[in-house]
Amino acid sequence: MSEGADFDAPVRASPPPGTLVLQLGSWEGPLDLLLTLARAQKVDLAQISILALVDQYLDFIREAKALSLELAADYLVMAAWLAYLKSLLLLPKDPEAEPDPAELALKLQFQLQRLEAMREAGQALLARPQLGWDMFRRPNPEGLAEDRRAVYDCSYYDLLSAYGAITARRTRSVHVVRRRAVMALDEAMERLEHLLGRSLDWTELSRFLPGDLRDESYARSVLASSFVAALELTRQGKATLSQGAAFAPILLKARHDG
Amino acid sequence: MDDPQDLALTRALEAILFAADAPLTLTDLTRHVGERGDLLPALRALAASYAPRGINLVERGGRWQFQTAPDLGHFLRTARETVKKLSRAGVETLAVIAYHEPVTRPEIEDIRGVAVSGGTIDVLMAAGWVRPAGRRETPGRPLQYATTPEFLAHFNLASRRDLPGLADLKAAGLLDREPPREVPLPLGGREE
Amino acid sequence: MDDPQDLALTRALEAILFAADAPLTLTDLTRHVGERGDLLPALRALAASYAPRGINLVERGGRWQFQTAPDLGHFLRTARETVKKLSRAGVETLAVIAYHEPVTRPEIEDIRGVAVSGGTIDVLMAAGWVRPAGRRETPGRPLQYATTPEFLAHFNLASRRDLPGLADLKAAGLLDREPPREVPLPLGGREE
Repeated sequence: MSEGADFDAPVRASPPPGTLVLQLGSWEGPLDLLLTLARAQKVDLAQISILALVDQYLDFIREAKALSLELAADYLVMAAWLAYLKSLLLLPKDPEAEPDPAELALKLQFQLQRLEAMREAGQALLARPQLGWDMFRRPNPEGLAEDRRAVYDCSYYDLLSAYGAITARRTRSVHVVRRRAVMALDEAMERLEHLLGRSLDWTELSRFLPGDLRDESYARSVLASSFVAALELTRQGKATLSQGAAFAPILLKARHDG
Repeated sequence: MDDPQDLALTRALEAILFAADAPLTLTDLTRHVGERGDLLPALRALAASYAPRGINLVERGGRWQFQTAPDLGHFLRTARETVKKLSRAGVETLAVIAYHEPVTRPEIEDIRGVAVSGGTIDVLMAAGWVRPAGRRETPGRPLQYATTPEFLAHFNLASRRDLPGLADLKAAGLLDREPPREVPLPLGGREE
Repeated sequence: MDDPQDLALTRALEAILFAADAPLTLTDLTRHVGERGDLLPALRALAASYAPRGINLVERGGRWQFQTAPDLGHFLRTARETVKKLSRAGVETLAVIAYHEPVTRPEIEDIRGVAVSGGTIDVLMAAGWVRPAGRRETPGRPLQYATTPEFLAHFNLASRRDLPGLADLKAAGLLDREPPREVPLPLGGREE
């Protein structure tokens, strides 16, 4: 490509009749241009003369005007490659040549055929009936509903054991009271008053307690309740309390006023 | 429909009605197919030819439309069932309702010793096992709950009398079970 | 369709396909009608019974759908219906993907002899006709592209086998990646 000066030349006002309109922008790349040139040979691509095609392409690039550089790069690379291919093809046949020029030419021919096939396929697709133009679907189908229904899993055993658990929870609280048995204050007062009625002398409080207190926590409860009962009876004026010293035995006797 | 002329008109009407986004009047249809005389006989013949199918052509208030046959609605829904385990609170509440129905929510809370969230009863109602059963004629007129026939069916019970009594539960060892993992909150506490 | 059993199934399939808002696979249909053995014969019989009508039942890429007959489009197009025109590059790229799928972008560029702008494939994907179809297990693991069932549905193709001229192109070796080696080259033979 030595005609660099031509790139700055003004665009031809009108092309001479019978020539291609030379505007690179109207091709989808060099292969497209090559294919267009090949179609101009008006023969089956399988029969095409690669040498003639190379010459046409190189002529075209030489003639091309208004070549913007970024657009031109691909075309120039192709031109260089074609010039190289042409030189290989014109040299005397060398069986050792690598790459084999015949194979390169074959590949170019294949590419052209394949591109043309895809072009025609695209047109054949567009010629088919199309949805939204030829065929229509229902515009507002009701759609198929999918109910996401939760199914709850609960076995009969789950149900009964739950009720068992609730019942057990409620009855357990009664057990608790029984196990931690206490002598209630009323009971202690009733008992103490009853026993005191017969004893007119000072008597140790501990002697009023039941004799067989094996359960230690119950014994403590009895002692505490009886002590409080003794205080209460004294307050009510039904008994008199006495203690010689701190931690000495507590003495108790009935009081009979009037 | 043997006459090619008729067939062409019928096919056009079919396609127009199928692709329409609303039911069409005779005027609408005429605008689409052009002036072709009375469309009514063609529409009636078309409707008759669709009558045994799963799609029907029907006229409603002078407007024509295709719709699915009314007896096939159940095919248009699929139930994707997801199995959920009833929560412990749910099972217990269900058990209390079953044993004590009709029972009010405060009573359920009293028996369970735990506050019952509204969601728990909602779930039992959604499952179809519990229903509201009138109001108790006491101050505040609280709503009562009871079980449903589906409840009996689900647990394969002929009637509520088939529920084992406390003695049966005890005999079956169901009263001696370990305390539940969920520690009951004092009344007034909140469930999960 | 004389067997009442068959008729019931056929009617159900009709209603389901009519109401569906997207083409349905055999799996979708089975979910709605329940397990009834092979649905394909029933669908084929149904499609045959609709073939002469203005509504057709068609299979497109393994999905079944009702649509209007392709020759009736002129009754249905409204003035505001404008088809988005695909660019020349778009049409060509679509053809390359359809006939060569799965195909990588460098392969598309090699076939078209020009760099494919990102926008071209985007437009095809936005139209729902092209989808990424995994990576090629070669160095660089390039992404591959393929067409979708919607592409087949749009161009009224039952399957890729119905692509126009596919068999001929295949036989001519034009869908291969490399030129057929055994073809004799008419090198420069026709120079004037």
